[in-house]
Amino acid sequence: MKTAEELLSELQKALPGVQVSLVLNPSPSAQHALLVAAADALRVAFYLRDEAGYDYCSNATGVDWLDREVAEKVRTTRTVKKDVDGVEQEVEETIEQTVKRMESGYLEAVYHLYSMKMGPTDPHLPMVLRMRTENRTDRTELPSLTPVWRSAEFQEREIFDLYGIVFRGHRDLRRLLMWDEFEDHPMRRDYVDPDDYEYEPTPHDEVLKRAEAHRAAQGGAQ
Amino acid sequence: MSTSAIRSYLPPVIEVDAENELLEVAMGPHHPSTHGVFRMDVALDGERVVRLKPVFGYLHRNHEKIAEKTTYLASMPYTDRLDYFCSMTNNWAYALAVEKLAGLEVPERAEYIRVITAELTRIQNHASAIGFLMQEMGASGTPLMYAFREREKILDLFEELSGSRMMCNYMRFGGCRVDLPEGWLDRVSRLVAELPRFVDEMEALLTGNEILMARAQGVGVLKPDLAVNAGVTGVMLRATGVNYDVRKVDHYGIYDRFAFRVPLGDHGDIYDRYMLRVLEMRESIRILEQALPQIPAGPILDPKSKPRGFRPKPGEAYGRIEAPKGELGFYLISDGSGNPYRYRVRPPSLINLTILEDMCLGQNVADVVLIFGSVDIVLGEVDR
Amino acid sequence: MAVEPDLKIELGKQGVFVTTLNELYNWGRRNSVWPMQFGLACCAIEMIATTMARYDLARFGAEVFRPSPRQADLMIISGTVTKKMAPQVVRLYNQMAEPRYVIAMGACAISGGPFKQGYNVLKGIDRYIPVDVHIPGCPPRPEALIHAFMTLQKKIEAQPLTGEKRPRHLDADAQGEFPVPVPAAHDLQPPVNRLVWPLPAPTTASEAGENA
Amino acid sequence: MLGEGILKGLAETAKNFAGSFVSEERLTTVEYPEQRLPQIENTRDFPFLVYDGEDPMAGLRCVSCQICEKECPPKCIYIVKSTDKKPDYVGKAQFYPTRFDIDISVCMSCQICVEVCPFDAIKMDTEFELSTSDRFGGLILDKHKLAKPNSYYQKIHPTEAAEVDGRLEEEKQKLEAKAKAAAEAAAAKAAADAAAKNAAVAPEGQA
Repeated sequence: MKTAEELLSELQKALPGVQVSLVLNPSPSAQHALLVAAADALRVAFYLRDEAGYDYCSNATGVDWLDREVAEKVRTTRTVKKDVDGVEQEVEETIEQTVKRMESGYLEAVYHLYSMKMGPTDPHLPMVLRMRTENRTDRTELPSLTPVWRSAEFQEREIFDLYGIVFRGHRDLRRLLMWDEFEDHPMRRDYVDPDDYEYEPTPHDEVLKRAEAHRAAQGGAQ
Repeated sequence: MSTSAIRSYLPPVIEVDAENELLEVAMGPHHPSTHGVFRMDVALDGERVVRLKPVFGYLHRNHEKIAEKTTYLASMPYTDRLDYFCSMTNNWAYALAVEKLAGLEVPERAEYIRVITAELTRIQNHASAIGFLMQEMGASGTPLMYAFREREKILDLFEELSGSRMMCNYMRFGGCRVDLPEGWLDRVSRLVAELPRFVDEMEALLTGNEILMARAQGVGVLKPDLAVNAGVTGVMLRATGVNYDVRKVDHYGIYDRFAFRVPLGDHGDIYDRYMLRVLEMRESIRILEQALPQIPAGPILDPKSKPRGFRPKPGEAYGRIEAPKGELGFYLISDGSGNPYRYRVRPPSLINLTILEDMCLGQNVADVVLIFGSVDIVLGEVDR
Repeated sequence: MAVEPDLKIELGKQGVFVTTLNELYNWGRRNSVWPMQFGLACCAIEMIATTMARYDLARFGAEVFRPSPRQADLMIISGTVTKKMAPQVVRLYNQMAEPRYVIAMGACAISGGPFKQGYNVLKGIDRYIPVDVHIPGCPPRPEALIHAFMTLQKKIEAQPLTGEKRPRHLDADAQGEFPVPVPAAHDLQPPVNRLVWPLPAPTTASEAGENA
Repeated sequence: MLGEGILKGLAETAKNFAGSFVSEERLTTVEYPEQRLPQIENTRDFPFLVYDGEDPMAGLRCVSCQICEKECPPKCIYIVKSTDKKPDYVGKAQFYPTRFDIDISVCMSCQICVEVCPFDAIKMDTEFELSTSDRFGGLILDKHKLAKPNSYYQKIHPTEAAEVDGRLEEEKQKLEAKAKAAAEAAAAKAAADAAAKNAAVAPEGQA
């Protein structure tokens, strides 16, 4: 079985111009991933299925990455005039600054691929394929990989239902788990669930807060 | 990209005479044969199924959302309630994923205990699955009664070990919760010695039965290439003849140490699936016979594992095992805090249903119930 | 008129059996409670186990699980009621003929149980339909279901045929149809049926707002 | 021959039916409530609080550390910590719960509260006959209903209880030994101090 790095170079050779990059996984599992641009995803997926042998897509799921503030240390080098041993000299100085910036969040679709025809190999790591949407609100389209692996059919519907990623080219993209009239995407991390905190005999933490908020909303009488 | 390679695997469209009026039937969510709260919207042309849409979500209990709001350990009892027939294998799959994520080692004794409990789980799951399938075929009672009689014996052993009949909550990250109670292994050995007789009895009752053959052979046929592409796993996949068993492929646990075969089917129909379940029970008994005398003494938990304040380093892991229903996987993303950032269950039951429509189209409506029953699903896992 | 219990036992010893219409009627009812064949989740498996060889619910006259709500007297709500399923459960209950009884089996059916913080889980079916017996447990053992069954039988036995406490099927004014909740954009509408589920008095300090 | 398989199956059923008249092991039914299955030692149902001694409230082992409340997966435990302290079974002043409620209509019997409790104060009960028609009163157990004596614990889980008792006894002895050692040290120190004082005083006296 090829490692993610080998596969990356193979992909770049076989499909010139595709935007694929490596996402390293620092945990002991060492399951590294390939991040593929949405526009190239179908080409890469067909290559993986038909040429690289990944005929089995085991798992497809969504992940929600919120907007977050990243603090980065930026090194800038500049030339300053300084007094060295009584003589004014031009010295290069490096200053480290912490710069905060907002990184916009995105939704991610993750596919875990295996090969059935290659049979037992050791170690049997999954090939992880990732795609990212542009943002979390209005540009949440990704190409559907159901034409490549049918097993993604229900799982992509589930991602659409719970995360709100719209899969272009899916043959039947409807909500899978929630009812059709439902409007939210409940697995998103900023989802607030409906207020039914009427009777909470043993509340604490989050539940306590919600129960108190509920009581306040009901006028505090009940 | 070679153009010939672009093959998609979509269900066929059944041609219907324009004059025929289609009958739309909603089977479920309360239907005597749907294994719980599952719905199929079926369109019928006479007796023939021309369209079938499964509807899910009637048991969507937000397992993943709850798990992301709580600690790693607190999700362990929830995994029991995924596939509520097989809590031991669910525990194992989750523990395996966390062990991969955090790099924990499992002591040898715990590995043996895991194999023993998992194979017992497989036996009782397959026995019950056959019982329910026969129930749907109209064999009211008897096969299911026999299956549950044996199941009770296995549940007694689980209760002795873990304290609960169904919701064992027994495995921990890096091992198991408690050591075996005294005399437990002897009682398992005694049961394992009795089990072949039970399987023989089941086979005498069913395998040669003409009604079963007439209704099951050649019905609900699944082709191997479609099965692979649709991610079908477990008995469903092997009944089509594809040799893929995660126990053999992934070398997880200590399955390498035991000699056992992977039974394969030929036709991919309901009868093959029934037969494979029987054969897998026999193989499980073989594994148990080998594992029971070998079990070593020693610790049962990795000393690095702790119940409170468990925080794996950032990263992600996908761990999977061969559960009785198919490949059960857990995908975890850690952000270094005490709660998983993403917690995902790869439910074999849901993905095995992808091809339900393909199998049912063109068949009689009475067979839909049977085909559905042969997939062997549990709604707790389908909807989570 | 009712016969004194002591006299009844004494007469019974001498081979004379006395009964009242009320007792006879309730005896018949309590020994032929037919449950609906209706399983929701994990508890349904324990419910099936109860009807199987080892526990044998048939000993209580309840082995006939009816697939149709029209023929059933008892609804055992065995498992998690999700918000997607709740309208169907209420509809099935409405379709049952009086006298009808409900057992909420297991934590999920009573209160949402371990899944109660889920966005799609109803926090107890008693928000929409009246429940007669609650069985705690996750899942309750088969014996616990049998115990609940006996509790229900006692309840049926104690029902008078006339008066204030008479069963609903003998009360022409009793509520028959229960409103079926409608799935809406964020939650079920209405979230609770106030007629069946009066808000209980606060039981803990924080609920009463004492130490908030 | 067509029908052979069916006949074979029927013969199997008949064998089971006839066998149930002669063979004990084929009689699987346990006629609850008259008969009961033998109590399995590890069985767990709902948690209870262990107390030592006679008085349930004074003898509670719980020191209201609220770990179980935090770790409980479905969050069904509710504890209010006391503001004052009372002596525990070894005489050490500890907080106690003024309120300890468990909502058994939510409890999933997972035993995690027992696992994380550092004081062996909460254990699993085996009582399951709890069905009730009282939704709001019957299913919330307060600390009076939860408190059960150690002897009850020893009765339902003998092996586990023996181990716990042994451990607690050991700890108690360790503490006592420590206290004794501390007392001895203090006494010795006092004696030494006194001796030193005497020694310091003595020369003066002599002088």
